[in-house]
Amino acid sequence: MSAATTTGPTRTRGPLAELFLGGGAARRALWILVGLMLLLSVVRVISGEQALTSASTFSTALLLAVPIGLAALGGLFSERAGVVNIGLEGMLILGTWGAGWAGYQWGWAGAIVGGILFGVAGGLVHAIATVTFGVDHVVSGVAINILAAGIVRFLSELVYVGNELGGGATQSPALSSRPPSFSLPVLSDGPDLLGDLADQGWFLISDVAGLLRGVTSGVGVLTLIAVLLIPISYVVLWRTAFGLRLRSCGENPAAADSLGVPVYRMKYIAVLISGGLAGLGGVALVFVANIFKEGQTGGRGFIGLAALIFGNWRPGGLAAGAGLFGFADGLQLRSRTAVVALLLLLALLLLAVAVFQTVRGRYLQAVLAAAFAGLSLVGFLTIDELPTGIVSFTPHLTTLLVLSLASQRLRMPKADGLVYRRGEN
Amino acid sequence: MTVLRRIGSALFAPAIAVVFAAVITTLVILAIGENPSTAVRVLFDFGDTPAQQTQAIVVILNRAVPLFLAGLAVSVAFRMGLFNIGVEGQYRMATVLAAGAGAAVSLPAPLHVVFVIVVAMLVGAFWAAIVAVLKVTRGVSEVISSIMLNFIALGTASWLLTGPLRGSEEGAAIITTKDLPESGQFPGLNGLFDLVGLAQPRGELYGFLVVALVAGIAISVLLKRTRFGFDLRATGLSASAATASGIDARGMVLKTMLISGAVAGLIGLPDLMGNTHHFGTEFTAGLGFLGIAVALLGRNSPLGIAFAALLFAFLDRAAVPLQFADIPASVVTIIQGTIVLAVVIANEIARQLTRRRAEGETGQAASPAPESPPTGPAGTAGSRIDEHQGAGA
Amino acid sequence: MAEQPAGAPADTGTGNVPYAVELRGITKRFPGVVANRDIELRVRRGEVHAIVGENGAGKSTLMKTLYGMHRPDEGTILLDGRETTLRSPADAIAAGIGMVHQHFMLADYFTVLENIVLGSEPTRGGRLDRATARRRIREISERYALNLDPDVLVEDLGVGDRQRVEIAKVLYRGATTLILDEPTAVLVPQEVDELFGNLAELKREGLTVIFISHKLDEVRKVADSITVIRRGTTVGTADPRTTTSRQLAEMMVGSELPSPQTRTSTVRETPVLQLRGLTVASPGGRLVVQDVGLTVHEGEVVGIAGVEGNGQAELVDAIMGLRPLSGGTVLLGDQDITAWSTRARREAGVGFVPADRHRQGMLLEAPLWENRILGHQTRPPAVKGPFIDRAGARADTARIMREYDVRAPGPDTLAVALSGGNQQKLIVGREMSSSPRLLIAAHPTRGVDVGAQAAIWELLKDARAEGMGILLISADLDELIGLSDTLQVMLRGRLVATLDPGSLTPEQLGGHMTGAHDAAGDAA
Amino acid sequence: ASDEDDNGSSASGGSDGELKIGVAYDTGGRGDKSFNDSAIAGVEAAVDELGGEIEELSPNDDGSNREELLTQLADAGYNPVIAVGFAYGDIIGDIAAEYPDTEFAIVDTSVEELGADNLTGLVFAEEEGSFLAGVAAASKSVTGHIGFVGGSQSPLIEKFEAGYVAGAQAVKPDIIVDVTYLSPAGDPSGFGDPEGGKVAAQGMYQAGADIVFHAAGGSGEGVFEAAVEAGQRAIGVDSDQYLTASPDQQAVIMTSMLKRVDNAVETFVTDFAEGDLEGGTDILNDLSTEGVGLSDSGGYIDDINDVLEDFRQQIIDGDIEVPTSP
Ligand SMILES: Nc1ncnc2c1ncn2[C@@H]1O[C@H](COP(=O)(O)OP(=O)(O)OP(=O)(O)O)[C@@H](O)[C@H]1O
Ligand SMILES: Nc1ncnc2c1ncn2[C@@H]1O[C@H](COP(=O)(O)OP(=O)(O)OP(=O)(O)O)[C@@H](O)[C@H]1O
Ligand SMILES: [Mg+2]
Ligand SMILES: [Mg+2]
Repeated sequence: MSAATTTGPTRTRGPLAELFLGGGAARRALWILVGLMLLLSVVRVISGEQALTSASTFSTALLLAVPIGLAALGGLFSERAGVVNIGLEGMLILGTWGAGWAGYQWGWAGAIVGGILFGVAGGLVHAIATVTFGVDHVVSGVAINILAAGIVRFLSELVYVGNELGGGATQSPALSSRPPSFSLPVLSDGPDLLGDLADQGWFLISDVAGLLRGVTSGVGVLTLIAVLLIPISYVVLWRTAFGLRLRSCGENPAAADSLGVPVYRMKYIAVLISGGLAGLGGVALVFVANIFKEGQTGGRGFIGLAALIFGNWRPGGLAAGAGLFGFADGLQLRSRTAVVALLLLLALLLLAVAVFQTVRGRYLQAVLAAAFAGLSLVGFLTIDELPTGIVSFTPHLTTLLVLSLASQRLRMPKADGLVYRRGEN
Repeated sequence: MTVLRRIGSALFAPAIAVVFAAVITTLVILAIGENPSTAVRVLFDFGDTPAQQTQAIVVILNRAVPLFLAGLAVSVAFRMGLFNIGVEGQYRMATVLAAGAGAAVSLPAPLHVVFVIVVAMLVGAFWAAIVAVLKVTRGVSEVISSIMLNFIALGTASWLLTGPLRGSEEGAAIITTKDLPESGQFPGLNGLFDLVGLAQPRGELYGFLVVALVAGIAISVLLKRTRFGFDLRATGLSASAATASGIDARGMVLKTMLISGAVAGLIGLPDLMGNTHHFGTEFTAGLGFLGIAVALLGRNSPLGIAFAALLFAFLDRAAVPLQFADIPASVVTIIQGTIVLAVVIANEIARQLTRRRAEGETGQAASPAPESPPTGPAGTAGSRIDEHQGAGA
Repeated sequence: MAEQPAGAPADTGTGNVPYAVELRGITKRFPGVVANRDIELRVRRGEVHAIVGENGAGKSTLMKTLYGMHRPDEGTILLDGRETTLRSPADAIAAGIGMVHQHFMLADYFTVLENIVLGSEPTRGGRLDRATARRRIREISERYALNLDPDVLVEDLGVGDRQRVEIAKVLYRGATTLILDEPTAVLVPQEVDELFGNLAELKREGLTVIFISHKLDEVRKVADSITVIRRGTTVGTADPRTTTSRQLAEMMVGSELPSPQTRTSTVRETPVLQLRGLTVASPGGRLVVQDVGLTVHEGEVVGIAGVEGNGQAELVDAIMGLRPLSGGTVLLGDQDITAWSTRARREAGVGFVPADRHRQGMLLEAPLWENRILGHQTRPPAVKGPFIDRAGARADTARIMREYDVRAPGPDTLAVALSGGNQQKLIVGREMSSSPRLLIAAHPTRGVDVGAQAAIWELLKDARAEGMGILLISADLDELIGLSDTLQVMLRGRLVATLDPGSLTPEQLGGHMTGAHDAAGDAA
Repeated sequence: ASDEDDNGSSASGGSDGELKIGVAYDTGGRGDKSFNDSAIAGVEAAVDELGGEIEELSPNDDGSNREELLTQLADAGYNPVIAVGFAYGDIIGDIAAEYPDTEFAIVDTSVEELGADNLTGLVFAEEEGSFLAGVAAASKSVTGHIGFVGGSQSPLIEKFEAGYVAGAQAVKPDIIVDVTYLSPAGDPSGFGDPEGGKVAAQGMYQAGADIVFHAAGGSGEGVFEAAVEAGQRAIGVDSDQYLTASPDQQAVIMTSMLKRVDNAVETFVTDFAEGDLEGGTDILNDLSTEGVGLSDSGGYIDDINDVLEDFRQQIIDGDIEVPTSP
């Protein structure tokens, strides 16, 4: 096999690397997924922790990933247009309130609209502050987070206290109708072929079946929307003229302005979309419990921001970030013993890193990785169950570990976070 | 003339902000059918008896001290373009370990106090250093790592509290560490009230106020007057120019985070050493996040942060009396959020007005000195949370 | 054309054809500065019209007015004789005006195609029609010999290519009037020739070109008419065929056209800088500097010629300690400084004038006196012990402003408010003030007007005479040939030729730089 | 305070004077649908009976001004002052000492050791009620597999768990009980995280559990949702959650473990008004006082009433010692 076909503008790879790394992002993502499933299967078989790859784990991962992913998508739009959005948490909070308020009156469809509108309102404040007044993006975002908490409590006191349908200062009445959910016929419903397969405990096959069943059965309408929004966002941002203009505002607004792109208007639109998506994330949270409950966002807006950066400001990447977080979070809530099995996974990963670094001649890194691999292995072998305090941060630690192990080639939009004032640059 | 004008334009922005926040708050209070003037009265009504009045001052100051420290910690990192959302976790880890360590040793009073402070600063610095090391060696964005480390700190502190550092007996509703012995407690400042002839308040004014002042002055001098501070600010203004000038950007990330974390380590100490004497499940949380708002409101300058912290504390104090007046306490949160927004918007408006006026003057005179707008580098330094992803690699 | 604008005098161009562009009495004020005062400009259709003037004269400001980027405070704009109000660049584009900015207006992470079509994208069914865009860009590229690949990232392009992308952007929008703000500042002669070829092509097609340059020879070569601006106002027009560069310069600044000729050799025996086998790899692993060996002696100027992107920037970074080496050693005097930090190198007497002053040379948001400290944080007069000496730094900034003719209100002015030339003078002044043994000067006069250029050249010569070793990287071949004692040519990361500047024309040098002379073997 | 030495304010708190009751809530304040609401319901019931006025105050989000709430209520002449929630436990001793003329009560915290005779602890035997919940769950479980979802892993919630597990095992010694806490001690987020509650309960149902008991405050909403989706049952906590639930949820809320904060508070206020208050002691609300118990709305547990009654009696009689920690 001759490596004559040059792939990247900068690097040439060997044939093996080409097989794994070539062919664009989609193929790479597929390989990573396959590798991960393989690893998970191995760990499951060794540790006997069926929860690691069960259908329910994956469906939980999806459920937990949705609000985070939506918040991150919201961040994507605004940051691609150059507006840093620390206010995602606040917009998420507004979204939950809007969903609860509209939902108890007009049902689930109303909740979706209400949540989006409230999120958009948050976005509007952010846009006015950052775009029109040129306020520092972080300041505005932080202020919105504070404001949102206050407004939501205030509104609840105003609307729900003494409401005969229920609700109170910290929660809304229940939604008046439940959102529908879907399953793939035959495969994950009725005969449930995938489910049967998943229960067999076969190496890899059952694990993959678990994954597939997990993400195809009992999927809520909002989960469906969220999953669809990932490719839609990609198409909108990268394949349309609108997206190109929007992104140009985040890369070089002066250039965009000089070509007649209405920079301020684009930024406004982007931040409003951002608020709407974050608000939708709030709706997802409300759908889970069927009511609005104060504090229900639990910092997921920040996690969404982290997922956005994790995903290198790209829809696929942020989905992966949200998914990873959701998976670890689900596992943590479901099975404390399965968390211990993650130590084995970590040991294997670190071992791979050690081998890789040895090959590359970086012995210090190799030794370090090997040492930590050993530690993880010892941990796996000796620990039965971790205390709640430690288990509780499994998803956060996992995210951090993945980030520190993966090589970072993050590239934020070049003018992200910079206040653009016409004629001043 | 120019001095007057400068003062005028310096006060202009806060004035707009106050008006703006007042308008919003008035609307909010009207919306619930209460009288806004009541709210104003309550805000400034410190009580009937002299003791109540001094107590209100104590409450404000005691609240302002940790807020100030939190703002200071955040601002140091901001000054070099690092967004340290991790102050929350840093102070939590610092406080639990300082409480544990402080209760475990016995030392003579001043040494014991110093010991607790040093432990807290070291732990805070260590927790922040994780962020810095990950950024410098692995290129992990400090925003993500500090968010994650906040949660990790929460879990770890909980584990420490329920496990190795548990001091309260089994079954007690609140789990705490052991109490700091007398020698490890920070004496209050109530003597001051006698000195200036004010009534003794009910509570105790945190002696830690002094430490906070010292920290504020130290940071201020460090940033404005020293080479190190110059390097730090230069890195914040332009990482590439700083590197070319010989500043070791990676080293600066580490050093700045160490300082930021060390200051963050102090946040929990006023409460720990002056009031509760132990860390527990009910220990005040969330100061790290408030610190971000305070730092931004104070425009990352120690003096500004002091004012911002006092403002926040002043509003917080009103939360109780407002409820007596049947105005919900959430109004306070709304005022705080609105003020942060209003102040920054007002700053921008003031900036633009100053500019326009300068332009007007240029019409007649050929080349007057262009008066730089009030947003100095201090104001904009915080805005740069970008561009540093690659700084390490 | 149809109607004469009200009050228009009868002197509208030759044969009553209205001017393509006419600016009347344009005044533009910025806070504290009147950038343009009562400017007049008349450009005929189908001509190449040059605008010259010293730094900060107001050229860019005037062109931005014409491109709708800001509104003039006074005055009118006439296009083809019709009074026009330009509210935004979009209006200007619609009126057939395109502008290539002094600083490239390109999004680095976008492809060439995306940069070009932005704002007037072809779409099909709501989606960006890349195929059509690609086809049209190829067409333009071929027609005007721009040689562009639509699908590469702009980030990966050299300056020459970027410039052509900018031109393609304008042409893609069907502009009939092109504004080029200092297009040649960053190009080598071959590229300049290509550009002028392109301009000739445009002219033949009936397009009007307005172009700004500080290189007066160039201006005379390519322009059909010239407008000279001084301190924000028009001082006159000139005919390039009958006006000499000297006369032009005198119109601009009232000084003589400087010459970069070095008079006598001052090269001494002792080497100040020796590079041995210097090799630098890019983060991607590609060798961008390969096995470079080089010596700079005291009192010697070693010039490095090369088309941009051939490793000069990396070489400079490596010498300054800003980039890790993958091989080789750097000696300063007889000390091995390979493992030293940038700061240690600066303290040991290395001065540095970076190529990109905005990125590496200044803190734009900081006052001038703080910029004086930058890079000299450990030395007086900026510091006392661990503390900053504000008074000392201010006083010394005032000195530099005086001695180097930095035009700014005072040491407390923010650096961003200075024009590029003045920023550059401040940087040079700062680096000189610590009397370094070795000065790394990358494009020290880029974008600097003739007066300031002369001043900087004089400074470099004086410093050289006093024994400073200078490593000069420049794209200005006259400057390289005139100042250098030895010339090295850099191509694809290697030093491929050592030339004697005494007997070299810019054309020959250009040949070496592009590799045309590689085989000839006239390397010493 | 019947035999209060000085008669200043206790007289005003006596039967003739106007009652001024101060309530300091736990974070969340009024309208939390949980024990803040329960407490105020008790106060209001007492006021309906006796007349008087109520002042309610909520702490700020981080709870840093709790001290202020109590002292300002006392300063403003409110008496008695009721602190809702154990979070006040750290400070209330000092404040009671500082205001000897004001009668204080604190919910969920024992005050025996504080030695302030103007302070009453309103404590509950949550483990006993939870024991019955465990009995009910084990008796009704078909799969022999049940679950418990706790909010934050505090000693208080662990009491629920301990009683529940003991009760279940008393019926079926080999029963499987899944236990999950949503957040560790010191992190109150587990009480306001319905998503977490749902995920945790879902996991239990999918693993074969058919009844899940929650002591997770607002997160319980998620537990009920999980039960609705799985078609299984759940047990509520604190109040009779059947009464406030939506119809779908009513179908799955088998019973609720009642913790009658309202009764305890009402009794306290009435005792105070009538001068029957002892002070300085805890008032234990357990099965015998009906301070804890099981609700029977919906009639789902009517069939096992005998079993429940049997265990209740054994506990009251002291035949069964219910553990308070797991
Ligand atoms: N946006 C602005 N705000 C304030 N001052 C400005 C602005 N733009 C230009 N100026 C000032 O106007 C004057 C003219 O600047 P301009 O850029 O037009 O000069 P120039 O002739 O293009 O100079 P150069 O040859 O250096 O490019 C300078 O003093 C500059 O500082
Ligand atoms: N906010 C501002 N305040 C004051 N002056 C400004 C401001 N923004 C830009 N300028 C000045 O406006 C002029 C226009 O910028 P331009 O793009 O022509 O850069 P330049 O600095 O002249 O170019 P070069 O660095 O290549 O010589 C510059 O002189 C710049 O210093
Ligand atoms: Mg210019
Ligand atoms: Mg210039």
